Amino acid sequence: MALTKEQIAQRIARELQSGYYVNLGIGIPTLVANYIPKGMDVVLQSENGLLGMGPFPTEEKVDADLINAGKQTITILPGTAFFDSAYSFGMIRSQRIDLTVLGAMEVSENGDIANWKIPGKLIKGMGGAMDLVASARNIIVTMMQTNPKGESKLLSNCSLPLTGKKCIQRVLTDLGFYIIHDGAFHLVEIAPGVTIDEIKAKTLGKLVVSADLKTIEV
Amino acid sequence: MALTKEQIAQRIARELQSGYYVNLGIGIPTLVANYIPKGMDVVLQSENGLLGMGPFPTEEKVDADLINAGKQTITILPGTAFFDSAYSFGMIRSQRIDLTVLGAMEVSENGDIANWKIPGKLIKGMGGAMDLVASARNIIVTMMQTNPKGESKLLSNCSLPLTGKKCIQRVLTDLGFYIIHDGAFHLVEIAPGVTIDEIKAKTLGKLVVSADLKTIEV
Amino acid sequence: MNKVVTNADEAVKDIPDNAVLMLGGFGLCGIPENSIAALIRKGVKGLTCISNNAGVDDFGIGLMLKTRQVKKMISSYVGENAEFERQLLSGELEVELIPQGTLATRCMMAGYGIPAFFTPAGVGTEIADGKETREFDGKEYLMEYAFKSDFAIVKAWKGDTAGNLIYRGTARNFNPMMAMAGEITIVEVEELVAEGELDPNEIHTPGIFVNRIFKGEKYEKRIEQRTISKQ
Amino acid sequence: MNKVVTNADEAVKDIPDNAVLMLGGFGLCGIPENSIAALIRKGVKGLTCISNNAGVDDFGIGLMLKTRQVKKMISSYVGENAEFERQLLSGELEVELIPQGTLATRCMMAGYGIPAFFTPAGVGTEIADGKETREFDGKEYLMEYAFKSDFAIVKAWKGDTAGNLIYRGTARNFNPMMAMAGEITIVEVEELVAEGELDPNEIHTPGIFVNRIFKGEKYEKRIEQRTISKQ
Repeated sequence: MALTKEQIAQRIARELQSGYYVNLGIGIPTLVANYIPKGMDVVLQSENGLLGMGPFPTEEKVDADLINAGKQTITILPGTAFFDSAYSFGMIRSQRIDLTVLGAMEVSENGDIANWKIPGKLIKGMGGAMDLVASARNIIVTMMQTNPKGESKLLSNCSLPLTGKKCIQRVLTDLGFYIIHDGAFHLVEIAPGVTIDEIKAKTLGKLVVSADLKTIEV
Repeated sequence: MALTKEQIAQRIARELQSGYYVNLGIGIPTLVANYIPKGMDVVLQSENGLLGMGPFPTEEKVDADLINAGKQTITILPGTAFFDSAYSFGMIRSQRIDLTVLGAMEVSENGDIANWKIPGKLIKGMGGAMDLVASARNIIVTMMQTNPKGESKLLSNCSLPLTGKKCIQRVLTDLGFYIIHDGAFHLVEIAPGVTIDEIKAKTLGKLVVSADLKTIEV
Repeated sequence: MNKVVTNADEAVKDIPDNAVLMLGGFGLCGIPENSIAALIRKGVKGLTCISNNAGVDDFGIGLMLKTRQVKKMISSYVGENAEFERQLLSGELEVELIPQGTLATRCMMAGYGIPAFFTPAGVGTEIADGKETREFDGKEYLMEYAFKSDFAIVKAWKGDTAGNLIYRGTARNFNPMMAMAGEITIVEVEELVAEGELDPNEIHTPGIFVNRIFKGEKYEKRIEQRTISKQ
Repeated sequence: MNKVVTNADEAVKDIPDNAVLMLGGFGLCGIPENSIAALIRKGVKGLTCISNNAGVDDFGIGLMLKTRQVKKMISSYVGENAEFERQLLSGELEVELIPQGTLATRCMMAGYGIPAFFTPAGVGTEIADGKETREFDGKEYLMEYAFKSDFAIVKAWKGDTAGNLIYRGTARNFNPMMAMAGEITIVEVEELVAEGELDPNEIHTPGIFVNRIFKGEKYEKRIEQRTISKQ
């Protein structure tokens, strides 16, 4: 069985460590916040200018001056700090973020990523994605393994315009967890009930199945 | 009669305009603060991190966390803002300071300035002088026209290591006020009682006496 | 040092057609609402707007798109705006997309008097086309330039008459860098106080960067994605 | 997020001989007094110190010069220190002088992840020797690099247990940039409070840059040039 979005978020949450500063992108990555283990000290950064993001507000606590990078209303936690956008990307570029989680349209076997532009479709912009992928040293890309047409999103070369080049080392899809090195997707964990044949059929880039392949606990 | 240090400071103060942000260097430039016309709105910047510097404190108001770039204890005025050193030199480089006044050891006829280092003597460092001379668009250099040995400090070429190249347009000495352009010191104002012969004798760089030479009012 | 002007119309009155403007805000958060309204009343045309986003159809810069006052947007993300899409597809509007960190830093560097700097954002992508690249410590970087702008229009929370500013929450975003980067900087605030009322330790933007300041008549503070907690 | 260590000795205990340190402060204002005392107790040697000044004979970095712990100073101004002069003239001490704005900006760029930038300071002087120059808009600039340092040691006024910092007055100076630039950042504060006690709008340095924080045992806050008004 392919992982659900919630199961993907849960698996990523297991990568968290106490003391981590984390940047979660829009979409599935945002869900990771729901699975931070109780008592674990993790601080969420939002690149529009805060550290210490809390949950969405109740109706009474909505404040137009408090939003996240997805423009959603949010709350803050004790210890929050606000700063400007240049400072925010300063801390991103100087690699103070311990874990960055973001979505993608395509990832290639050499770590290229495409997630901002589809030729022929309306372009909305890259936002902070190019800064994040070029700067962060610990990124997990999360996405479905195939697009709605059933085509693999793990490719030899990205077909879409790149967001970043040779910058992705880890990809978690609904089917498996891959480490990218030496020009190949190394499958290190597989979703329960998914077969290696299915993985092979849905991976266009070079695939290496790890000798000690584990099953993702759900 | 050559101008006194106080008269030099008074003459410079006549260059102030309401609304000016001003950076005054150590020595004679500091005295300019004493001659800001009453009611004129001038804000003093100190490059160690404040705008809105006030007079020296009374004994009871001394605060170790409030010093100027000369490391002297100071007070602040209503409207003061503190900032860090990088930000401070940011505003200097982006030319927000309307007038910068600093001392010098030598100035050359093409606007070079030397004021930080004497070979063979102990070097203390340039502090913020190189940033200031390279950045400010409106600088007045003030100094005695000759050194203690009676040698001119207005030269064809500086003999001392430079602080900045081709960056000085105006020099006020105890003898005269000079505008530097086209490779010459243009004497535009002369101290009362000083003769052009004395100026000539004490200027080694190319000298042009302005057609409408004025006497400095003291 | 009195930088106060009577209102938004006074503040923007000399902005000419074809000016390059910086406009603060992230989404609809921390945008200079009153100045945008004044620009629309003034009807100035052919504007180039450097702003992280382009507003929504009926708020923010979106209002200036509707009135066809904008020739070019320089932004990192321009979704959520149907009129924008229409003008872009019809060729009425030019758009230059820039990574968000690069956009913020190019504003900052203008304020810091640094003409160019190096960033890894966009290396190996179409953003790098025609740009100088350079390796430092084995990593590749692009050379990017400080922005130039004729006017920066920003929104702060509190300001004093000398132009010292304090921002609030995530409404800070691009405002402090843009405030430093305008040839002329115009600021609107929710609260305008006398010099000496703001704690000098708490000031985010010193007045030296501010040319004009006024208290905005009213703030709608539209929320783009009102998201409420389930419990 | 708890970054608190018990005291200065604990905070500096793993600083090895020959480390590159950044030390905050301008003159004797805003210097990490307690950490300097701990470095002297520890007796670590061969240090390279990036600091705007080198203290005076009996305070600040001057104390570490007396104990011969400093191999090299990287500063903008090093006057007011007789022992410093002696060591410099005898060749025991190396000194690299850097324009103050360049020094501050090289610290800042380290924190901003920008490896190199352009500044006009020092063009045409001996500071430019061996450096790349480049013209932008008809003006010449030097290319300067971000600093690297093993430890940054800074002093703030108030801090919380998560390392969020607020500075006071002109004791801010180099501290905020250095706090961003250390491979490990050590902070001493006059007041240490719980998370949530500091207003998030007023924080100058967010805790993400801080590795260790402690409350300094005592602050002498020596004044270098006590200057009193005549009236």
